[in-house]
Amino acid sequence: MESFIATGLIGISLGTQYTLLALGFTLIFGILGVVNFAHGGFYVMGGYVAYYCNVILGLPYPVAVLMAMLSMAALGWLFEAFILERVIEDHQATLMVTMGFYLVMATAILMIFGAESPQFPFPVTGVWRLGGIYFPYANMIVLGACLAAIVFVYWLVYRTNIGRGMRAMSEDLPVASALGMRTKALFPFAFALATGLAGGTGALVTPILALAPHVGDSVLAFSFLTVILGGLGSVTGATCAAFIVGLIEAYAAVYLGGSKGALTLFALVLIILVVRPQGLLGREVRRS
Amino acid sequence: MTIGLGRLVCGSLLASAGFVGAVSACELKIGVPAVLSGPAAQWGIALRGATEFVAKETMEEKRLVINGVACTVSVKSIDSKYSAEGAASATSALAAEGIKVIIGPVGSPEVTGFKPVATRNRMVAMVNSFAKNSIGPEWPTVFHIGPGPSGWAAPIIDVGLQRYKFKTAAIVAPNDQGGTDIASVNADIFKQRGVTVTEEYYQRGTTNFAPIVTRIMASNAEALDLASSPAGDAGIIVKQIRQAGFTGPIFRLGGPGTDEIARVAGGLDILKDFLWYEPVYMDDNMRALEQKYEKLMGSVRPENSDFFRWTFAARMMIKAIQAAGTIDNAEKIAAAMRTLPVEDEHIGKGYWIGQKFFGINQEMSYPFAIGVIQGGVKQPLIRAEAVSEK
Amino acid sequence: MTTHSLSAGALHADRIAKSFGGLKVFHDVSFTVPAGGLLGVIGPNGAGKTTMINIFSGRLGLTSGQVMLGGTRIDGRSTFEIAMMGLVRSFQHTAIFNGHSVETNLLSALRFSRRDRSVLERLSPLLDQFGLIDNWQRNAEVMPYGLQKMLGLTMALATQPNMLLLDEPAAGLEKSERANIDTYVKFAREEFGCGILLVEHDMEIIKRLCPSVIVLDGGRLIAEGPPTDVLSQPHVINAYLGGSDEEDSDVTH
Amino acid sequence: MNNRVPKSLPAEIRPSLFSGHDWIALAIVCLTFVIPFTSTNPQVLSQTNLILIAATAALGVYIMQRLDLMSFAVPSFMAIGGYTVALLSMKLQLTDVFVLAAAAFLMPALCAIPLGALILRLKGVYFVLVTFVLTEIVQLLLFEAGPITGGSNGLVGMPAVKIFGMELWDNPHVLLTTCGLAFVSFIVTSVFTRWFRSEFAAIETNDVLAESLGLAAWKYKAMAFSVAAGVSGLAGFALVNMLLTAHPSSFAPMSSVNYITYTIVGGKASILGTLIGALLLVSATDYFALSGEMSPGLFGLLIIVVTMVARGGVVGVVSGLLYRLAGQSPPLKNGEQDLGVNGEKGQ
Repeated sequence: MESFIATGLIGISLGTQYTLLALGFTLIFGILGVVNFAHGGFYVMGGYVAYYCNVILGLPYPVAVLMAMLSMAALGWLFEAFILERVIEDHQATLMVTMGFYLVMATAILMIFGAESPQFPFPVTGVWRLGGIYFPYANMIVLGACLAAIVFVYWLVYRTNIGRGMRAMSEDLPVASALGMRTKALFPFAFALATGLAGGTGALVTPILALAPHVGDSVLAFSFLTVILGGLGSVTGATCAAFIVGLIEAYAAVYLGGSKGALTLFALVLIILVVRPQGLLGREVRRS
Repeated sequence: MTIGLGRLVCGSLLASAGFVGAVSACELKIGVPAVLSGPAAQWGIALRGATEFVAKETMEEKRLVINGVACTVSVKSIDSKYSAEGAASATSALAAEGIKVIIGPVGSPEVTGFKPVATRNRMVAMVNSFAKNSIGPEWPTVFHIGPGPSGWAAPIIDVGLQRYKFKTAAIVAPNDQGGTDIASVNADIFKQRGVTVTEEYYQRGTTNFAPIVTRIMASNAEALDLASSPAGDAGIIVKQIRQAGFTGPIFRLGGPGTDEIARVAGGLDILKDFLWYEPVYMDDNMRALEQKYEKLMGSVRPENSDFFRWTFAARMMIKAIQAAGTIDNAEKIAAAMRTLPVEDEHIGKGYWIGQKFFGINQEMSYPFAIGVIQGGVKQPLIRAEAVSEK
Repeated sequence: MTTHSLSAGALHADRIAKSFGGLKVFHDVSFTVPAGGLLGVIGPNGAGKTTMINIFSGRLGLTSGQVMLGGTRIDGRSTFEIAMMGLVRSFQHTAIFNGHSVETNLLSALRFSRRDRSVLERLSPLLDQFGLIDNWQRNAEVMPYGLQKMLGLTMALATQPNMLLLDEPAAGLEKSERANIDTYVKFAREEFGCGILLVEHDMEIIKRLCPSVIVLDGGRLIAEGPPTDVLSQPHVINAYLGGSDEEDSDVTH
Repeated sequence: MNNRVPKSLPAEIRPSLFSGHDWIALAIVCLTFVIPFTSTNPQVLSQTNLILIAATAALGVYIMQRLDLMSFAVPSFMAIGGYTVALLSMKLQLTDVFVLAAAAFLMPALCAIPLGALILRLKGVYFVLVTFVLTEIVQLLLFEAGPITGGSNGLVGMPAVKIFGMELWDNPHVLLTTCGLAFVSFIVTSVFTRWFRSEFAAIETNDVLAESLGLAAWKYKAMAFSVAAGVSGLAGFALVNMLLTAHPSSFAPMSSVNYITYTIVGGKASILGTLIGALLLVSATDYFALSGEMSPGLFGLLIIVVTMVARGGVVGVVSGLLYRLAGQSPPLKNGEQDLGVNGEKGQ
């Protein structure tokens, strides 16, 4: 029973991490119709920016996280406005461009920071324990940040004019532009919002796990899984799916073994896609 | 297309022209298929650094003289991408330049892709990889720079058993060749010593090891072996298993990288009780070698301590070439190598081994060291004698 | 196969009902289009007209009831099967193969329905009149909307159907172009003996062409008969006045 | 208006089966047969080998592009083909190249049928994602099915393949095998895609319309998926034959990105684009590998630049230029990229 609860807690921590990643990924897909292959790159780079600010420059950790978010938002804004925007009509071209950009980012990190992991500890250590059940304080903080991010994204998407504009665009771009929405300004903004989230996630999660140039690869695969499961473009779906993925991964890995966990997860997602292609909470398949 | 083909043909003509020129002037070109990108890049960087250093050393000190002419030595390194076909294509590219002498590659999949191509192109090579079939009678010109855990896991486990009491152990490794080969060897050695072992494998690319840690905790293991898990992964595993309340000793019977593991885990305190295989015993000799590198190359040596083993391997190759008196006949160089004693100016004497494990006596065995961290404090390395099969 | 086939016969909807989730869009609607006959369908937006065409053409399944084409039950079959049985639809918005010439478009229609080029010869007066021959090698996508629409309709006819489902053929056409629809419908009936179910908003066209219409409102059949009679019935007028503003959309749901 | 003389139907022009691009591509693949007999340079041999394998694998992407589907499943089917060959030659001592090639084609093609039934209903991004997940699953299965696939060690030590009882073992022979497999794949792909080009073009541009005209779209999708799988299987055979090893790392999920890149960067409109893309990018990868750590970044930069500058791929841009030089307008697309013509749709 204890290990069952412990596994549940692990699943929840995994879920928070995946939520933070999937929120940005799904925003970009929902609004721009773009599958962002570079998402993992923004995550890793956010981690390195935070590391640089916190460890090398000695800034306080929260400032470092903020810097990571802002710098990744800025980079995302530039990437969208100057590169992605030019091919936004053609979904295959956007795929190629984001894949290319990921390779460039990963290489840049490798060249600047080297291949080996630097020491980037989370400022809060310590673990809450109850018998065999434990939950590191760091994970609690990330859980808090995750909730804050969810609330923020909901507020932004459903309660502000910008959000209404973004949603209108995701429903019907020509109509939105006809209604005078400044799509050219909103696209980079939406993209920057998502990459900022990814950067912030990197800053929060890499000190708990590990920071190395290549850790973005698996982030991409899990963002894919989560978003497929939740339904592309659905914020609520992504949030639920992230926790489902986290829990399944945790329980499958604990009770079936490490590599079987991944297999279970992939197989499950494949089945869901076949049975319900729009995901758990997805809308009708978006015209792409 | 025609332009592309033209480029290829021209390139190859130029390459072969260069090769023809090379013979008369004695220009040795050493090929280095090294992983330079992705998670394993640090291994390749150590390999490349060592080979470049030995090339420069050989020239500066005129160590390679054939027919009275001091040879120039250059290094050509190509990214082998830690995959079978990456290594195969890198090796073919090296072959195209007429290169016959190879140092590398590092990883199991690379060596798998490398060997058929090297054999087809008659190359002599010093490879790494802990795979069970890294070398073998099928590949007579392929040598191994040093034993895998089959050679050194036993003495390290013995040190661990002296210091800590444990009857059960868990081994964690990635579920690919580089992981399973080593974990199974380690498991056998633990079992020989009466320790009950559970093996846990994870998918490469896993970022959060909490579920695997929970499994290990549930198995009531008293000791943990990280085997060949990449340093980054191993660091997270250590961090998370200590958070989960694991207090036993941790072994790292799969290669160097302790510094990186400590950085990722969050410091020596977290490692607490930790034992690992260190390729070399850091003594004055080794520090002299480090200084020599700095003086010659103008920078600090690559961080990964496999640098040392690659240096010994490259020097051995140069000696074999010198003894064979040819820079391009792989069979002759290999034959000469087999007759040479295993010895290096900095580390001293070693042995040829491998007959028992691989069926061919082409593995260099040098003294190594056992690293120990006890109670979060780094202890002096324990010098271990070279493993011998005699 | 004979072109004036009577064996394939009439299109008969028998108490068809359809709901999406809890939302019922059809309540036991029944009617018949006789072989070679012409029935108009009118109704306010959101009455379920396009949904009905989607059901007949096999894009949507039924909740209850059945659809018969001649003696064969067709609901639940796939679109191409139904098309091969002689029931072909047109689309409300331009439905052509973008980026291909007029010729390629028409040849594709022939190829997919396994007809030969002789059908094209028979269609040539129509093609000429619509101005499609003048644009024979032109990229259909960049032609004026009216031409694209007529091309789409002609493609449906090129498959030599027994029964045509026309989904608002006049929508989006200029007043001057609407006469083409009359020509088309007459040609299809006279030359090919085609039965037609004509969904249309343009009452002038309905009055000109249809001997008989049915009126749908909120998924119910509320009236049927000759257009002039039906349109003067008070509850039909009410339905139109009180009809929802929702666009009757082409979406599958 | 009605008084004018009625126009009659223009005469039918029967288009030839192959377009100019097809002929050029086939001729180039055919020409590679010369290389094993004239060159002994390992670099030329290996490079040609890699390019042909890459091009053959990318054909799997090309075929699915005819249906406007972007497939990440190529490595899965390559793995099925490659492992089939390795198992047949190691366990059953079947080494005849024709038998092995037939098996390498048929096995993946058969596996594709049930899979296709499951996933071909998906379109657009969903198809992309599901094929990506499929590749991940196949990769995991290769590891987990140890007794058959050799698990993480792969299957090592295949005997050399034979043609009419003659062993094909050295570098030129290996290339010869690859040339043969590539040639067969290019012929199969071009005949298949051109034979059914109206069907594919119709499904690509408007599958709903095509079905309403009586086209059984699923049949063509299933066929295309199956043939794409078969061709990928042949590429898997060539790769395994080159390495003499069937190893999971040869079929890594991320390698699908490469095959897609070859097709798109070369120009997805014609089979020539796939070949040119493979040629350019494999050469570029090889060239970049010399810059060590920088190589993935340079490759990424190249992808971005080509995608931004050369819409329609290298072949699309070059043939567009040639047409302009010749003062003609380019022919209507046969599945060529739609650059988004808006504003003509009325409403």
